[in-house]
Amino acid sequence: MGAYFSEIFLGLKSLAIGLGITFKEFFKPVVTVPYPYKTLKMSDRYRGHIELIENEDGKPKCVACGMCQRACPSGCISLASKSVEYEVEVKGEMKTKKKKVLTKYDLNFTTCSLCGQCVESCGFGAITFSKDYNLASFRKEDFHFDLLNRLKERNA
Amino acid sequence: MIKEKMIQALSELFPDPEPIVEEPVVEAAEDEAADDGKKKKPKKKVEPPRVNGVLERDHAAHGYDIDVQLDPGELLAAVMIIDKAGFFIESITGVDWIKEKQLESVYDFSRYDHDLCRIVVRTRTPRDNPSVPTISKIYPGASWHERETHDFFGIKFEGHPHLIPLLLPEDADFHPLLKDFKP
Amino acid sequence: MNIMDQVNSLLPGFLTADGFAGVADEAAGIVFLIMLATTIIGGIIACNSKRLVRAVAGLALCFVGVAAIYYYLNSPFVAMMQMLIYVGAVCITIAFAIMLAAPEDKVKPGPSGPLSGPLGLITAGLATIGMIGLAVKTVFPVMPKINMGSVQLIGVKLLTNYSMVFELVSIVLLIAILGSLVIARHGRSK
Amino acid sequence: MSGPIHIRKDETFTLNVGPQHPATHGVLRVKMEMDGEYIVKAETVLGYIHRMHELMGENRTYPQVLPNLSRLDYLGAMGYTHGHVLAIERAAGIEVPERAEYIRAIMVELNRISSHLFWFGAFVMDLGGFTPLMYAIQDREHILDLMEAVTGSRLTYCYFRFGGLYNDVDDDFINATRAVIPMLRKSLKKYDALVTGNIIFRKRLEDIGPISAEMCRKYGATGPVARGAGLDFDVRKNEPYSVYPEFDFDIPVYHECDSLARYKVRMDEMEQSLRIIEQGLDKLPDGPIMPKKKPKLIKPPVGDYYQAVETARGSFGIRIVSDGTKNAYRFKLRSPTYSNMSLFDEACEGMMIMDALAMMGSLDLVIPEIDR
Amino acid sequence: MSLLNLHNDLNTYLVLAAILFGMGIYGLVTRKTLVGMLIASELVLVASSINIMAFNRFTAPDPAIGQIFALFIMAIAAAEAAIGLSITIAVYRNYKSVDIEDIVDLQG
Amino acid sequence: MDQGSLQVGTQNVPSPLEPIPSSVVQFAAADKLINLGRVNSFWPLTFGIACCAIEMMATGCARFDMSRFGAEVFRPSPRQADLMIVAGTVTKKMMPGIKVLYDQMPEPKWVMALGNCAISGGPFAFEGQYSIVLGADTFLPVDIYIPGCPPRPEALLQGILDLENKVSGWNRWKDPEKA
Amino acid sequence: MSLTILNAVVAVVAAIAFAAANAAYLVWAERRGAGRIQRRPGPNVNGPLGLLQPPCDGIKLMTKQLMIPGGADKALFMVAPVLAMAPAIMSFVTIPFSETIVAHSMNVGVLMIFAFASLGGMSILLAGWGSRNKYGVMASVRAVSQNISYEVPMLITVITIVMMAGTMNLKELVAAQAGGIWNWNLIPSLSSPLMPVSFLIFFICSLAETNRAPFDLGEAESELVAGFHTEYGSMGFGLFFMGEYANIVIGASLITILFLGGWDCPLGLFPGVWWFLLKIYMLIFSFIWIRWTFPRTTIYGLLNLSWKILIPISLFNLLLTAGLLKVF
Repeated sequence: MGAYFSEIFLGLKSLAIGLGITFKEFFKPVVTVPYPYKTLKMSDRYRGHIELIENEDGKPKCVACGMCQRACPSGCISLASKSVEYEVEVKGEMKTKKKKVLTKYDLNFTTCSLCGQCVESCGFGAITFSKDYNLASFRKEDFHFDLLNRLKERNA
Repeated sequence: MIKEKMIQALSELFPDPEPIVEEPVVEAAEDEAADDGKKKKPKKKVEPPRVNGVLERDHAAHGYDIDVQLDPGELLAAVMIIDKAGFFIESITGVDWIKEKQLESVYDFSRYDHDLCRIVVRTRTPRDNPSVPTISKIYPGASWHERETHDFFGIKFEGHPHLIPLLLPEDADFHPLLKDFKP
Repeated sequence: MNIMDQVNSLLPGFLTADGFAGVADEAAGIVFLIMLATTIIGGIIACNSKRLVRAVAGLALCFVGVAAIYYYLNSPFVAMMQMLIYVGAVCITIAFAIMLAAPEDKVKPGPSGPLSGPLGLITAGLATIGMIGLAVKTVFPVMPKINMGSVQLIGVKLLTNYSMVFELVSIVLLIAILGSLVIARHGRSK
Repeated sequence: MSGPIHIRKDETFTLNVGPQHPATHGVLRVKMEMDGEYIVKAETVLGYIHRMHELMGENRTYPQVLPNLSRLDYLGAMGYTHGHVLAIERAAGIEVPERAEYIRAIMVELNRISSHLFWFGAFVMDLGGFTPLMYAIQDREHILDLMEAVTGSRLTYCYFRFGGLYNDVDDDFINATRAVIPMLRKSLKKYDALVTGNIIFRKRLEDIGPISAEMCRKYGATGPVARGAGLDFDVRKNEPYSVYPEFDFDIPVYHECDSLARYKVRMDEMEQSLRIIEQGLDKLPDGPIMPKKKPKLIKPPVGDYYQAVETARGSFGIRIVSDGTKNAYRFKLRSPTYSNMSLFDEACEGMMIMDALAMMGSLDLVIPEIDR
Repeated sequence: MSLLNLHNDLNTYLVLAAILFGMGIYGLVTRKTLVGMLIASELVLVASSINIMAFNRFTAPDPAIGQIFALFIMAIAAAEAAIGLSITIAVYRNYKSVDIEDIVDLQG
Repeated sequence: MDQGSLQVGTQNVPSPLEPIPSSVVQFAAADKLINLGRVNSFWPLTFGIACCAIEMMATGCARFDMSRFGAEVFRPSPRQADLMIVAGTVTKKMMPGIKVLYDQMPEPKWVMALGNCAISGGPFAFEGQYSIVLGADTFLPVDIYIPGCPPRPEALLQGILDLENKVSGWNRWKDPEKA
Repeated sequence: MSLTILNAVVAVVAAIAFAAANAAYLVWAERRGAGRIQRRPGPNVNGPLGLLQPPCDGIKLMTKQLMIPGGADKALFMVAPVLAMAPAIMSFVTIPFSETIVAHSMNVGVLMIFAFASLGGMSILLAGWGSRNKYGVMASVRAVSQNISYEVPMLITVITIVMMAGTMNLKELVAAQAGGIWNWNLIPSLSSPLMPVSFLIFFICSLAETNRAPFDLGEAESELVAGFHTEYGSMGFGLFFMGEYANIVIGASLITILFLGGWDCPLGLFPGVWWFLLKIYMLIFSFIWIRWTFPRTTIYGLLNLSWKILIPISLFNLLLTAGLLKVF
């Protein structure tokens, strides 16, 4: 009989403790970040989709070596390049040299897994993570990024 | 130590002389290779064909202690010994040795106590008619592992009560982890 | 204080009239007719529906109507008990039994099917007509309404004049509970 | 043993729990043969989120598989990646700098806490209490913030590399972590008062869902399930790896074998993980986070390698059969929940459905990890 | 007599009770399952209750007796329902049917 | 998003931008009111498949709090849900189930593909893959896509805001930076 | 037609309006309250304080497609939600909000509320069975067995109070408690020292009767998907929702009338009806508070609580009160 009543009493006490905790929480300030009225700042290392980095004269740093393409686990990077001859002054005389120039750098963001291996594998520091975090669209084609174009738009 | 005891007990399954094979030379060489950096010795890749028997392995290099290879017929006896010694079943899987035209099913057993000992039991069956006795009567937990192995490799576990696809769709008739699998 | 009084006075005053007590006779008649219809429709569903669950629903409807009719017979207490016991207990028990015992409604015609319908109709019809005739033909000495049915009186009578019956009924109920437990309780031994 | 369900004609009916059901935490289906509220027989049907990680492991090079391991178990991603990198490092013989190992351990333990917090919330939600989930996820957000600042993502980190780490931690992280630890301790006390002591909660878990030690052994259950059955088994102690021998921590073991024991094991584990993190932050040595010679192309020598680690859900094993090329010949993932879930069919027989689902919650399921 | 004044007439109630009684009889005859018959018998009981209540209201000198009777009938009906249903369930357990024609063992 | 983007879709399924099934009342003002009512109470189906479901739950919880837009009432039963959030990889074994769930939802209903897996199979679309469906839009009329692996909770909220805009043409909030 | 009919019609319409408005805004209050307990704002952007949220939900629910699952019993499926809503509204008719504000004061008012409440069980059963869903049937069986077993201690407690007051009229019950806070039934008196326990029992029972957490087994989301209204979408679901909240208001009113002195004001600052409303909304807040604090009980835990704890204690209280009433 004693156990019966003590169980009831202890049970009620535990319920009261629980109610007390939630009651205290009731008066604490809310922790919500009211997106879109207020937004969080993305950390420096935040990994969004990748972006090309430009060099001093606004051209992409990329030399089209294709390392990122090979490192990518899901094959979402496709790039194309063409050889461009250019003249450079070496020891006073003009020489023509060949150089690969990036003509296309497409990112199919819909298969990307954001692992960051492309950025890591790039020996030239030509790509970086963007800070875009709130993408949404009605068409999935919107996520096939033409990074060269984006670079141009950014510079413009 | 449980390791010695188990080697003793499992060796009795192999009445042939010299059940405990020395660790193959190639393994040692590999360990050295691993030790002194990343120099590869591709010529040493040819491993002598494994014979049935009990093999003691270095835990630090391989992650397990005893490596038993046996015929499918001896499997149940070996598993019973392991069961009696208080091991738990860790996993069952298969390997497709397409060059040797064999399918290997691999059983991992380990212990709950601090006497570290992981036993790997392997058995090979011909690739065209793979069939291994089920151990789900001894370890009920093997049931799912065997079904999964059946899914992926098509190894038939004789006597399994419910050998239908587990992870694949219920009407699946393909075995994706076979090396000649094309979707 | 004053403001609150004013706000209070803004509350709809018509709510304060003491409800149905003053409702005109016509309205009471209309409601009575509706309830009569409810009872009969409920009864028809209850005895005619192919699906048993619908029959129970009809029975519940019928009982609600009967409760209203009791209300018109000056006994709100019995009316409420009718709802509480018949709808809240008996109907739900029957529905439970249907769920337990007849997972699928069987609509198969039985071997004695073709005759039992007309036969039943004739029997029931004869009984009904006979009773109606009897009721209408006989002249009952109608006495004037005495009171609106007092709960207190029922209580007093139950515990004085009819206390023996009261006790017997409680014993019957007790035995019924025990008996049904004994009959129905077996099986799940886990 | 899960046999086929033969439908008996009398009084039982089949109930399909799942594939979409709030209690299954994903897409798991349990075919239950019910007698009223009692389960006569249950058969689990898997494969609704089977994505074939093992075949991917064979088709892709070793580094390319790295992101997969985070998708395997999205709640405790670090622990699984840890197993993978340790296995490859064992196979290919790559040395790991000490600092990297310490950071790995800290990260894994942080992730273990966040995983347990999520489990705690989801478990109480299974039992019908919604508010603890909110508190737990709010606490988890603090941990995710810490980890996001270092790794750059919230859930699927892909932070470990063969031989080291993707990038180093800074003082901000260390200070922030030190600040979060006392806050988490306080929260754990709050959960204890709010949930563990609650009479309704205890009534629902005490002596419910018994899983004995013998049953664990027969089914190969590990992790908190085994520890709740009185088995003192934790890969971190039994088969020490990484820098865990350097830490002083206890393995919580309960002998009651019921759902409450499994619950308590996890709650105590969070406390122990906090201890490990504190020690790790104290002991964190200076130095590089990648070996001097960064391994470029990983080709482990021919052989068969196994590595077990203790993840948030139990002993995760990874078997790599290498043929000396840059792809694995066989890439086997031994996931702990797979074994833990396999005993559900037998354990839930004769239970009421709500108790069975509470027991399922106490197994801490992550379905993609079962289906792989 | 006005339609709206029906509720002040004893005959209304008696006719209603007769109709309900008839329905109950009809149900009892035509229903083939135990539960269905139980439902029908509840109708019969309710019909008799209405009769008693009506006489109580219109003819009895003491308006409490009829109500007490109605209450007793309710109690009996509840007991009947409980017993009847437990029998139904017991029968169902043994015969896997509540169809009265399947319960042949009771035919002696 | 203007209606002009209707023609650009490349999927075989009927375009997700079909007009919402109109109700009994056809008047423009009433329609507008109804649409406003609908967009302010998207009740999502409790339906998580994989990783993205965790972020979906995180969105529902205190820090991001979907409930501000009246969208936190996660209904476990498809009959009461308006918005199906396909959060995770869709496998071939699961696809019929999702289709059934979608069919069980009463009109009007919307589908959101959350995460790369639901958009196109994501990182699991590789050579030799036999098990997954390459995107939820192969069998469902997806209304809005949210990329990421997994997307951040803010992205999910942004998706809901965009969907509100799409359904009712009403803008809850204009980004002052973009304006 | 006379004015009195108008009165009756207006009374019923007012009851419906009151019930509907309460149901809608209690949902809002519940969501906001839950949000606060969980340290988030809850629906707050639709209109000031999110007050436009209930109309939005209502519009949406009303304009959703009406779906009747295949194999369902159409008639029962359609009738059940109405049956859930109607008795709740009928019960409002007899609840006195103050001395004067009552639609119809019955001398068996308490009984009437219980009689109509018992119809609710029928509606749940029909909903579960009619929708032909296994989860629905299981949930409805659970909910009904719960309702029945909690009606017993509830009625016993009510009998105790009726015994003390000597009336079943709700108005008179309140009048018996008039005259100050020490006269309330909540406060133990000489003839009934266990009244706070009775209050607790009645409170628990009304939680269970209204299918509120922690007794919401009928719609246990984590086990039975959505319980008996699994198959209900659009307005059918809306009606169930409204019925549930209307029942909550009735439960709170009944507690107020039986234990907290109805419109009796402890301080007398403002008129009775406001006190009444204040009391019931305080009680409703505690319902919400409890719901968002506790996990759900099991079905057997629930029945054990009723049969092993609540019924014996309430019976003991009944006997004790009866004895003490004779003595004093």
